[in-house]
Amino acid sequence: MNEVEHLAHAAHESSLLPWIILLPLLGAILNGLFGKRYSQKTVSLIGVGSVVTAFVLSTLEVIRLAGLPEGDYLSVDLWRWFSAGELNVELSFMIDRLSAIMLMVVTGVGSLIHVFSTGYMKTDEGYARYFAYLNLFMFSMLLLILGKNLLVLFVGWEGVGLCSYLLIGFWFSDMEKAEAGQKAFITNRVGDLAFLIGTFILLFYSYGSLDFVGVGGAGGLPQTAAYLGDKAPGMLTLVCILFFIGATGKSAQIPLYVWLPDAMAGPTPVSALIHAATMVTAGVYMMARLNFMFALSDVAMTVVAVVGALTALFAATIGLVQNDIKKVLAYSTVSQIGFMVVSVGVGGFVGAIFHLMTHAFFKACLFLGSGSVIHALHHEQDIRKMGGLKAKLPVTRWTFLISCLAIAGIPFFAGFFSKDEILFFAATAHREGSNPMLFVYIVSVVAALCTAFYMFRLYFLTFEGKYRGDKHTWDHAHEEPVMNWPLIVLAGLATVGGFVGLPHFLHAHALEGWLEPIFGWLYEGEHAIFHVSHSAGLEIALMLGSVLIALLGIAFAWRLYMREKLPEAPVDAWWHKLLMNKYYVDEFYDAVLVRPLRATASFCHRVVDVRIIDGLFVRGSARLVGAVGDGLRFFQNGDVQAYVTAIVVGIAAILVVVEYLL
Amino acid sequence: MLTPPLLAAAAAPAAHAAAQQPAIPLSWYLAVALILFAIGSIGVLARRNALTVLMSVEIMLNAVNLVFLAFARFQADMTGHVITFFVIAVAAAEAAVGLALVMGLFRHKKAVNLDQMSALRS
Amino acid sequence: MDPNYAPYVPVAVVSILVVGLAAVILLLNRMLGPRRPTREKGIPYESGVDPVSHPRRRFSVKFYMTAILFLVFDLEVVFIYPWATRFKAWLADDAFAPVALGSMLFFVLVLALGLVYEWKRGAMNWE
Amino acid sequence: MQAATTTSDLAIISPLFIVCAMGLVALLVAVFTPKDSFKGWLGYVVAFGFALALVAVVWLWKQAPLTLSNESLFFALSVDHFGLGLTAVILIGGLLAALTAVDYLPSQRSDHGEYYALVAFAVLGMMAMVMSADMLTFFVALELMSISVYVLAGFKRQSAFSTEAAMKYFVTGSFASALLLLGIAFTYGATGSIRFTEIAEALASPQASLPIAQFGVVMLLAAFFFKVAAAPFHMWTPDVYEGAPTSVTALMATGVKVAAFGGFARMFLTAFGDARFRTGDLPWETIIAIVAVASMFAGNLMALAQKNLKRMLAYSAIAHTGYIMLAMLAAPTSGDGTVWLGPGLIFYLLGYTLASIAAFGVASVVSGNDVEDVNEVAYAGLAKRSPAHALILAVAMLSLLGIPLTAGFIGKLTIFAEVLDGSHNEYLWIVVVAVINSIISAFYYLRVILVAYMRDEAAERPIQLVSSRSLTLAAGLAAFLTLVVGLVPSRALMASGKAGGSLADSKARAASTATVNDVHTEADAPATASAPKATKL
Repeated sequence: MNEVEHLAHAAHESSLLPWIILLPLLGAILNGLFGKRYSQKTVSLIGVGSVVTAFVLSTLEVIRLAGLPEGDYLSVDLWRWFSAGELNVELSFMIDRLSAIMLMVVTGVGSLIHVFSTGYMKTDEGYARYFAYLNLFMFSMLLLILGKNLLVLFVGWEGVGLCSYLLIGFWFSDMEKAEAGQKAFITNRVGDLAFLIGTFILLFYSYGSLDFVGVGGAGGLPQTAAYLGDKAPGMLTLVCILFFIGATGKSAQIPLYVWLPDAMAGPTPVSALIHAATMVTAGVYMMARLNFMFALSDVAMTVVAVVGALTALFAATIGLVQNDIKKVLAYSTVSQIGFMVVSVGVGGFVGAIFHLMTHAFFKACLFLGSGSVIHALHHEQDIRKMGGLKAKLPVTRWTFLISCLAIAGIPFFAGFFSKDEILFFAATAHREGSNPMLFVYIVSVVAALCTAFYMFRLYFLTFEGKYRGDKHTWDHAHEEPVMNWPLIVLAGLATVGGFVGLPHFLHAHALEGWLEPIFGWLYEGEHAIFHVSHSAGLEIALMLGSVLIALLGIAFAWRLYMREKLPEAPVDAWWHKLLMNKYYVDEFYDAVLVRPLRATASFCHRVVDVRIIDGLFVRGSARLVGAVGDGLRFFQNGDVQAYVTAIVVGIAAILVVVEYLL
Repeated sequence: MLTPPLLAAAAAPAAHAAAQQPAIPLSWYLAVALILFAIGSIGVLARRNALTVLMSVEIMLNAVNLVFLAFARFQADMTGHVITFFVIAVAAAEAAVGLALVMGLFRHKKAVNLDQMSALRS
Repeated sequence: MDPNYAPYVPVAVVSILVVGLAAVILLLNRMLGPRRPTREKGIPYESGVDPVSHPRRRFSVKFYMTAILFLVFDLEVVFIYPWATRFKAWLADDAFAPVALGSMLFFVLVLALGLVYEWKRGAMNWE
Repeated sequence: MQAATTTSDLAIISPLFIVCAMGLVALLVAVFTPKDSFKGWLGYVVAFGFALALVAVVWLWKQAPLTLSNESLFFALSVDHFGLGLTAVILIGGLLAALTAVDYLPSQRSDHGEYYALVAFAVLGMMAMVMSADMLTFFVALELMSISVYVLAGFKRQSAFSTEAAMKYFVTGSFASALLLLGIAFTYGATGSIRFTEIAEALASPQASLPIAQFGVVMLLAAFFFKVAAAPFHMWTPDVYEGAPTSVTALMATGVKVAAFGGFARMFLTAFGDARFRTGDLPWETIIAIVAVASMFAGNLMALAQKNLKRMLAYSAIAHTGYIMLAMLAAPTSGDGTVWLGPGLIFYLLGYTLASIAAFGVASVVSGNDVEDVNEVAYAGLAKRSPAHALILAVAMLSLLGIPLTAGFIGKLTIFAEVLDGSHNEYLWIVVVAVINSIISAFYYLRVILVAYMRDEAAERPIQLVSSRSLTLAAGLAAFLTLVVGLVPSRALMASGKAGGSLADSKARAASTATVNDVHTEADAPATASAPKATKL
């Protein structure tokens, strides 16, 4: 039964690994505690330097990893963190072929965004604090992706959440206005709750460790998952769903996506780093990490796929009508992560990671581009007041265009390959004895159409046509050289990044080969779970179809927005209202969740505590006792005596329980 | 060999104790003690004057002393008596601190009523 | 007579004697003594303090202080007295005698330190 | 067993002795130094005394369990790993709490030397509480602690709040003492003994009067629930924590709580630990389960609404009481009725002590000069004014919340795992409730961090910070240790496990020494503190 040898690989000690993680922490501590005393130059040197060094070290380690026998991984066990009974949890990290990709993306994109930030935040008084938070985020994110077991991953999971709140609220000087942070906070707590409960269940069934890889095929989570799949499939499904709920919180999926668009309140580089490239994809990474568990639960996978597809469509339709440049990108992010989740749900883990990577490139580029625009226009974010910016911001314009082409899925840009991989899996992947989820495929295709449309709507309205804002701003609009370089690098990656995953019929899918030791068993060999079509014709047909879809969307946007007079928004149409108001989800949550919660809290305080406990039980019973003791003096008890009365009532309750109820 | 000096004859056999049961049954002592304890509790719960509350606590402690003595007597065991001494001493210390606190309260409020202390609340 | 009550006969005799003697002395005083009553002589306690006044009248905090100190120090006798009754028996045990004496000395030492503290703090001064 | 070994007895009780002597010294020094001179150095002296006692505890730990040759002491004190371990936690808490007072008290215009004497006496009482082997020792120790803390709570005499807090604590506390005594009296009546081990034996015999014992146990429970601040016996907590001087609150949140839990666990597991009583005739385990849930909800829900940091921490303390009580549900029992504790309880108390000291330390720093109210304004934007203090506060909040890499996380995890394991899933629901509650608690803990890091104090009333090296040192050390214990918890966990496990030996020890002629060795009692085995389904 519990044979998981197909997931077992050898470990190699890595001495550089701890430094990759510690450097950003060091930077955060230095800038956080002493940043006020440093010059801006020193702060930048520490902040950027620590991350760039981590990137260089990561590159060295990944090169080393590539030289190892296929499937082996680098790891370091710092020390035994704690042990409870037979459960041993080590403070340990690993770079395997999956985390290597994340590591390169996070440190690489992270470095670029740090560089970009030195320009973007130049005039901000909280410069050192900003870099301290950003470095702390990098540290947490590295914990998350390099953690060798679920608990270390959870440390990072909580850490990135905390940094995210700190950075969302970076510019808010008082809590009342920082509602965005609060919202992110509350929705993420829901996700974390599910994550924690899932962890506890796994803890309970664990074979002495919560490692993602077992030693010699035994122990670790793979064996737990195998055991659960064998003996308690219901429990396995429950655990998967709980972890998926955790992922919906962090990765902004239905129903917990509402925080992400509001999180755009933070500085734009933060949006690029945290809310586009890295943190929000943590949920997808976590599910890929736990592929050996998710793959075993048919029900959970179906839920994942359907939720992902619905999110992709839902967010894309909202993106159609948004007028805030960052809001459009935010909904686009939600939608794109929906694609990745679809991919996980249909068994295309490689596709999910592939899209995660390409998305990190082009979406970071888009966000940084929007940051460049916002910076140039003195914090104007309404695309109705932009236009014609290609004249003022040439670098931004070209990089933005490239990224738009990539996200829309125009051939040979990065997004084309990764999105097609996902759609191909959605259309053909299936388990033994069941059919591909065509519903998911169709919904995804519609979402892709919307994506192409709204991205080019955004591009046309921002960079083409005539400028529609005030003259003064236009005259001062310019690009910061230091901010251009990251854009160019990211745009380059968005252009060529897709070639690591050429279509299957070419048999040159480098990424799939790279990840073969981790995901390969799902498709081939005796443990195989998913079956994918190998028909080259079908693949080409699907590909042509999605290119057509993308072109259709772009053409539609061209028709509507590439002209002198912009179309009047059909503000009275019911669908427009619905979309403008984001399907009234916020209002729905407000009515169904937030207000009742708040009401319950205040009810507890005012009614339950003050009236019922204090008034009825405490005072009331005090009066009763008082009436017995001294019939005349009903109304004489102060607060202390109410407390004592509570004690007496408590004893009475215990006696009743002991005597009559047990 | 290991008989503690103060707590000598601690574990007397129950049968031995039963032979010399006094005329008044144990339950009567306990009833009186519990009534006293209840009177004390009601005093703490219902009386407004801090000094009265203090006295009520003393009544409660003495009620417990009665319980100890009753049990000690009926089990022919010294432990209960010894405890009573300790309780008396502790009660004195408590009363001393209590009186000092009442004086402190009086300094601030010019009164010694408990219902005047409600500045601290949620 | 119930033999159970035999031991209490001397107690009864003493009680009767005490009450009787007190009554006789009072009676003699009443009959023999000269009587020239004044107001001052009529009050129960003659040391210049008016015993009858408003019950809510404040009196000095010093009274509390003295009462508290008396209470605390007076009560220590509940530990010293039982110890004293047993001490002679313990003296016989060579090994235990130092412990018995030592613990009581420590107890008294702590009390004495308390007294020093109290004295130095001025709790003994009436003014 | 000869009295000739008196010296070694003195060595065994040396931690108690050192602390007592330190208290007396502080008392005398206080009265012989000029009235208006700085008394803070006494804080260092007392802290040094605590450190010395800590050294003695560590020294004794290696030889434990120790047997006192003097019979009175033998029956009164158990100097085993449990007692020594908790004593160490108490001493750490007391040491750091004493350091927080050094500069805080002058800032509150309450710099009197007696403070440190009272702290020493309170700590002495706490230490005796966790080592006590019979009800009488326990009662006297508890009163020594309580009476000292009543006075400490009202130490800021010119403050109406402080006096009110002391008075409230006194009234409720003395009521609870009376309940405790009543409980002791009835237990004594039912069993004819006040020694924990003998009570257990007597209860097992058929002559025991269970209804009387039951009444006694309920009263004891009520008294302990009061001392550990469990709902609905908790209502004094917020008022007293808020009104008392912050350095005293720090002591109350740490030492008092540790001592109360230590005494609670030892008394109930040793005297009433038999499985027959825990869920059967004296169903204290079930009561604890209910009260734990009530405490978690009462504490966490009320904490949400608090603006005052001290008051919020008071409610959070109530919630933590709920978590800690779970550890007692999980006490493993072997076949012959021997009961012991896993590492959860003691480890959690250690983590909680450290985090509380850090939190209250920062609360002292921001409570300015003679300011009563530690509301949000006081620590808003602390990260800009004093990054070190903000960091300490953040670490404390994260640990209280139970974020990984802090001691609080390991503590929660250990307790939850123990409960699942010890109850064979029967209490799964309670763990779910506890996890939900710790999620609720995130709202108010992280809010503190957000306020300290995100709010701009420029527009607010700037509050002068108490500049104090000792205060920062104590809070910083506590925060640092929180992280250390969170990162490298294995030694502390092992020691906690050893301490909890030593409860199992008390029965064997009593049986082998009390009746010399009738030595029956308890071979099957778990001699070492083996942690519970992970359940495999």
